Amino acid sequence: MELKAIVVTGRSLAQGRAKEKKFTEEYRQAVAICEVDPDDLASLGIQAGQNVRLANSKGSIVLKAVKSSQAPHRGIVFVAYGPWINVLTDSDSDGTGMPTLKGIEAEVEPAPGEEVQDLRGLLRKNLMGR
Amino acid sequence: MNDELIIRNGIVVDPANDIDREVMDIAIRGGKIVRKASPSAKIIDASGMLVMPGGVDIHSHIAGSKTNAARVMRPEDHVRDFERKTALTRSGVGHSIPSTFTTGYRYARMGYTTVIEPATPPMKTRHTHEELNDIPIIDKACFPLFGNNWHVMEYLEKGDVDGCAAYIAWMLRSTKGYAIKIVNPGGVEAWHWGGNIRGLDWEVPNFGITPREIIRGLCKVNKILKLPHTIHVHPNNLGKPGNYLNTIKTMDCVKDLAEEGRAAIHITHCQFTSFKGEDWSTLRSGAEEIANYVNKVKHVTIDMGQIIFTATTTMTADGPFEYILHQLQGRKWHNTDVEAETGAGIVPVVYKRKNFVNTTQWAIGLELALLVKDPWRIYMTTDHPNAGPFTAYPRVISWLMSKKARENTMKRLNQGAVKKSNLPSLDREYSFAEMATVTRAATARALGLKDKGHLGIGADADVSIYGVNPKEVDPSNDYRAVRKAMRRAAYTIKEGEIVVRDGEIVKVIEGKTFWADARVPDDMEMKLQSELSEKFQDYYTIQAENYVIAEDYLARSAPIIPGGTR
Amino acid sequence: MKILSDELVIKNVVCPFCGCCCDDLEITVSKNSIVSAKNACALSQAKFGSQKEERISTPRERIDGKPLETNYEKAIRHSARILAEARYPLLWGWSCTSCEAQKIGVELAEEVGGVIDNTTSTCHGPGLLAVHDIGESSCTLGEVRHRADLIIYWGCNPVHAHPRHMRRYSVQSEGRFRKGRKERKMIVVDVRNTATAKMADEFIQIEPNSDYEALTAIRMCLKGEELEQEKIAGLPSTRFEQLMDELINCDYGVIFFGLGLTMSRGKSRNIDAALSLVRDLNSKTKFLIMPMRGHFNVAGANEVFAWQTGYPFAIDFSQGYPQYNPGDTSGVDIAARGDCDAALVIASDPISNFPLDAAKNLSSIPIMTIDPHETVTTSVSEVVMPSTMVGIEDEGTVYRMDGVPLMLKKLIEPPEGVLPDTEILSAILKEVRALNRGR
Amino acid sequence: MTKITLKPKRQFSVPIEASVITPENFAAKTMEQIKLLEVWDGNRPTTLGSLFDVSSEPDGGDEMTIFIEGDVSKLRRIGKGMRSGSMTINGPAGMHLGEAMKGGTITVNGDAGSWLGARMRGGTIEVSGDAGDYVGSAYRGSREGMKGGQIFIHGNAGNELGCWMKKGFIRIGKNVSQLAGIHMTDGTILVEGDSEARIGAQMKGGRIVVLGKVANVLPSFSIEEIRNVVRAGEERLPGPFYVFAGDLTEGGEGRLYALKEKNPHLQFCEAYIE
Repeated sequence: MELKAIVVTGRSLAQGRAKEKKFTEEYRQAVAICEVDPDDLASLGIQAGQNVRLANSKGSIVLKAVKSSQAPHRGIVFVAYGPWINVLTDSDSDGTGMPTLKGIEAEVEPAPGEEVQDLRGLLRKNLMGR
Repeated sequence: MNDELIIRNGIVVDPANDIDREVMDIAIRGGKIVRKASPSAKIIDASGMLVMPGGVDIHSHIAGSKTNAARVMRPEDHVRDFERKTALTRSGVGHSIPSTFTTGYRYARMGYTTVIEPATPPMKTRHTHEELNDIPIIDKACFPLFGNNWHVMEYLEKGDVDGCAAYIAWMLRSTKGYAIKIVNPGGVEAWHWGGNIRGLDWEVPNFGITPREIIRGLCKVNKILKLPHTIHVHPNNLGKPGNYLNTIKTMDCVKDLAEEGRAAIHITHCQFTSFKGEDWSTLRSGAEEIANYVNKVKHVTIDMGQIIFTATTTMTADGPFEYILHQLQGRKWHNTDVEAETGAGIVPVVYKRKNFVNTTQWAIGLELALLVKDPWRIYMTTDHPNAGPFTAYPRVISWLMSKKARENTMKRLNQGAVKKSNLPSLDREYSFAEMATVTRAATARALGLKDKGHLGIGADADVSIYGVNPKEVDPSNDYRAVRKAMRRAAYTIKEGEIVVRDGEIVKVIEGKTFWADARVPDDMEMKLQSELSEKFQDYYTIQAENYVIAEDYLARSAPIIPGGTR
Repeated sequence: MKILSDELVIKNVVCPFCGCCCDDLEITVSKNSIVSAKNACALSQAKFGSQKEERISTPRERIDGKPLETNYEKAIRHSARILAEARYPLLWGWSCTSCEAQKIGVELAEEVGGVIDNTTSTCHGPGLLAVHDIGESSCTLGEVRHRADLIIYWGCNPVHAHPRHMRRYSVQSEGRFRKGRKERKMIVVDVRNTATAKMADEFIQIEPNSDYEALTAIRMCLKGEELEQEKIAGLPSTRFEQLMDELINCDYGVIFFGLGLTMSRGKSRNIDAALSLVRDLNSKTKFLIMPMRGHFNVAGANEVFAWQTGYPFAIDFSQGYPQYNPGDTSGVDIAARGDCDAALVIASDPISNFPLDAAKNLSSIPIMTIDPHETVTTSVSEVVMPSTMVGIEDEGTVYRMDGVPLMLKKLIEPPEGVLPDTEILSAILKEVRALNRGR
Repeated sequence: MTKITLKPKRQFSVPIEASVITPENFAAKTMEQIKLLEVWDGNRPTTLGSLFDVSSEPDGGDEMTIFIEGDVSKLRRIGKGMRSGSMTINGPAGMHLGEAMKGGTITVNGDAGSWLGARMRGGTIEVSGDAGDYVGSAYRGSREGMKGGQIFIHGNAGNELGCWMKKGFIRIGKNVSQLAGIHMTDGTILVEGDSEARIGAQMKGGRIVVLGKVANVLPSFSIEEIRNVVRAGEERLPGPFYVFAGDLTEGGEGRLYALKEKNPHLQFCEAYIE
């Protein structure tokens, strides 16, 4: 199953609390997750806590799917600001200085057996290409 | 090092000391004017040049939250007028809302050495001081706004003038403010609900007090605290046709409070409150009526608020006025209401020569300056940037000193308005002494700055020297020569340091910030503190401790002790 | 201030986390560490807690590509050399430090002929672009507390991002003319049913990227025009007629807006529509609008930049005077185009916060980073200089989201030998000056 | 007159301020003087000659002509305020090309950056490829957008094309991104391809013609009529077109023309035609 979704990024309490300690597991748990509408979880055929892959023309990234507490918002997945979701965001600012960080189109699919990368792994892969 | 300086053979105009175009030497030591300097003193040859005290601007919006909000709202104002970094000076932008460094440089280049920011929201005055700290060379001070302050209105409504005095003293100390500013008394509080106050005896919503009572009360407070300046008033109805009557009532309402021969109230940018007529189409000048009143009494001083024909920015604590201006002109509009205290509005304007209203306004400012007989009670301002940028002062001076200059300008204005104005019939032309009075001597005296605005022994060595010979030049005909000289001082000397030479900055020093260290007897102070501890948190979203600005926050603090030494 | 070893309670402390700058915190300090923070929200608690976590202990500089421990003197000289040689350096961050540091930053940017930009360009910058066109009807937060009977949160989630905003300044606060929650109506407009939306009297859920249409629909109703489209922003057009009635029938309304407007499709024009709506509403009733500024001193960065240069962010000094054009002179665009050849980063983590392509370009040029904590950016920096945490280990001026200036306090001593941003920046400036004179 | 040719000596890395490159600045100058004209390589003032091989040859025309051969995508403000003559850029051109241009012609064989023809007053700009955002726009905070002249873009154009446009003609061969014609007060925009959302947003006046699909029409536009022929610049374009009045939140003096056959999703509007 696959879901055409709109990704909304933003501040979450957990992300805000952990943003001064980026290399901790606490930060990864706060930022490397995506909040999915329960019905969308069902249609993807996965349980909360399982991993999903988000992909668009910019790139692709594995995150842990959790049940959204802010539902209903079918077709919208929420991911806290951070280096994981920025693999998918677009630096084109439309001439305003502001990249497009909300309302990003992406495809979501179950990623059984795929790992959520830790931050150092993510950097190695995306910045150093290793 | 030798800090001595002799300005030799200058032609000195120093009205405060009755010196009118006398060739003499001025000696300077330790930043002060002294009787004599040693032979080793540095010499400035000022032969054939005009020597005056440094300029003192009594009303110019150069710093603080609303000035900065205007900068943010108007990139298009700055983009064509910028200054590059040099080895000595910082870069910046102009035109009507210059950045802080540029503000200091441009005043100094014109020979100005003291400038007053006339409206600071007390709660945001830490911001005002941050900007004043960043304005180089010139000395500064700021006037906190009190005309719509909740504590003030409540004390005065109860008739507790002493309580109000204790509060104002605490506020001046806490914000490092210099004088009591009143803007549209009660009207700004009404505006916080979308309303306004249109008369001296209207009641302020929810406060059971009138503008008259606010102005009288603060005038009494000013006396109790012996503050160096009078109350500084922007009346109700500013910018409204017919408002001149309210302006006269406002001046008259404190007549009985005046001490013999001393001013009790200053009406600022009087041009904007000297309108006759029922509406914009029937607008006439009320300058004659205003001037007749001022000439008749002793307790009033005013400044011009002279219109300049250019694109500029209006900014005032008079929120309702700016909203009306926005509706009239459809230009962009900024508004900020400040809790329990005041507000601010900002609208860009263009004063157009061919515009009936603008031409009438231009005439009113000059009529006031020419019809008020005593130059010690009328001061030159453009209410920068409301009526025009301060950089236009040399042009205003040429209009004051030359009928020909006025006529040449009038040719290009709205003739309908010119015909209805009596400016063409006014022949008065300011002498150099009068010009020096309205730009320096009188403003310093009105502000109670004893060491400013004159060149007597012991005065601050703030001196401006211009490349024009006041004995030879005839300003009436050759006003262009005077204007040119005034734009770029040959020398500006600040506290004995040469900061400008040939119109260019040659040294950057830090100016002082004056504030009134006002105090009341201990019992009054204790009563105030208990009242504040009750009310402050109910009124404000910040703590009293965080409201107070420490003296070391000012780059160069210069407290003035009201009524002299304590 | 000398910190005693026994317990000490410091009152009226200003919080160095979000734009609320709550100034009523009571911090208890013992043996030079913070043991409790009374009145602090969850975010604030975490910030004070982070004082001991993932701190950078000593400066680092890369020698032959390897990050090695060094001292400040070497790190500062290394940074100054790169900045002085750079032809288009970017000086990025500034929103989580004091105005005192920001001032030195502007002077440094001028001296090196670089571009200085603060994180405004990636938070409420689009709002400022709209202010350039429309202006803004706003107020200090106490005005809302005293007077507002209608409060709208649009595209923001204060429960998560500004936890004490509602209690101190808006719906739940007690003011002179409004006695708390029951005397106010709260409306939330968002694409999700957020924790904030759940507290509202009315929640208006719109489709993503349709804020501009929603605001335009309300403006249409205000003008008395008929809405021809049946559905707008995913809602029946009649909903906007109702909403307009609620707006004009309040005595004192305010809109607080967040990044839901600035970051989604339309960006600055979403704010343009919101500012225009509020402006027009003032012909019917009193109405104001305020951005929910995020970092505790991003508003201060705008103020300092504006009074020193005329412009609030994205300032290009490359030709010796301030030039301003976000989209051209703004951080993300410069990084994405690969225009800059060196970067100074302070109190920010662009490698983490920028879209990947921009982050990649940045990480390919020498970055000098000043920060108290290890960040993604420090891990790829040429030079890393640890700094004190302003508001905890150092004092300084900040501006609340409504432009009210406040003083951060020094509560405890910084880690041994760690310098404040102001000293590090001054030292770099001094070094760059010397190099430029030598040139 | 003469034909001057500029060839970049190297691949440029940082932005280059090149507003001196106009026919006026080159006219009546020797090659040596032209080579000494000041440009900024990032924050370093340098000379045109240090960045470009400059050559000249006489040509028959009576106007000064400039040819730029190569990638000048890092150059800012080429042709700023130019009044006459012609300039041809064979390669990608940078931002602010033809800013405040008053006359003459600029031809780009390649793409052009953002702010193309911003504050333009007269003359002609033609771009064979795509253009960026804010084509023909005003400076931040100003209401003075493009006031005259014409811009032809054969490819696509970005956001906020014609922002605060006051007069003149912009023609887009392919598609425009969102918010084309934002705040425009007069002048004409012709889009031969499709338009993204929010076209004509807050327009007070002027005309926008779209020959392709209009992603959506704002709620602040109202259908007026269906017209068979629409004039744009010199051309008479065959319809039928839906004609919308807008932006009604700003007075609604502007007109948006959308080709009927390409916009079936707008059919619902026909119900509102009196």
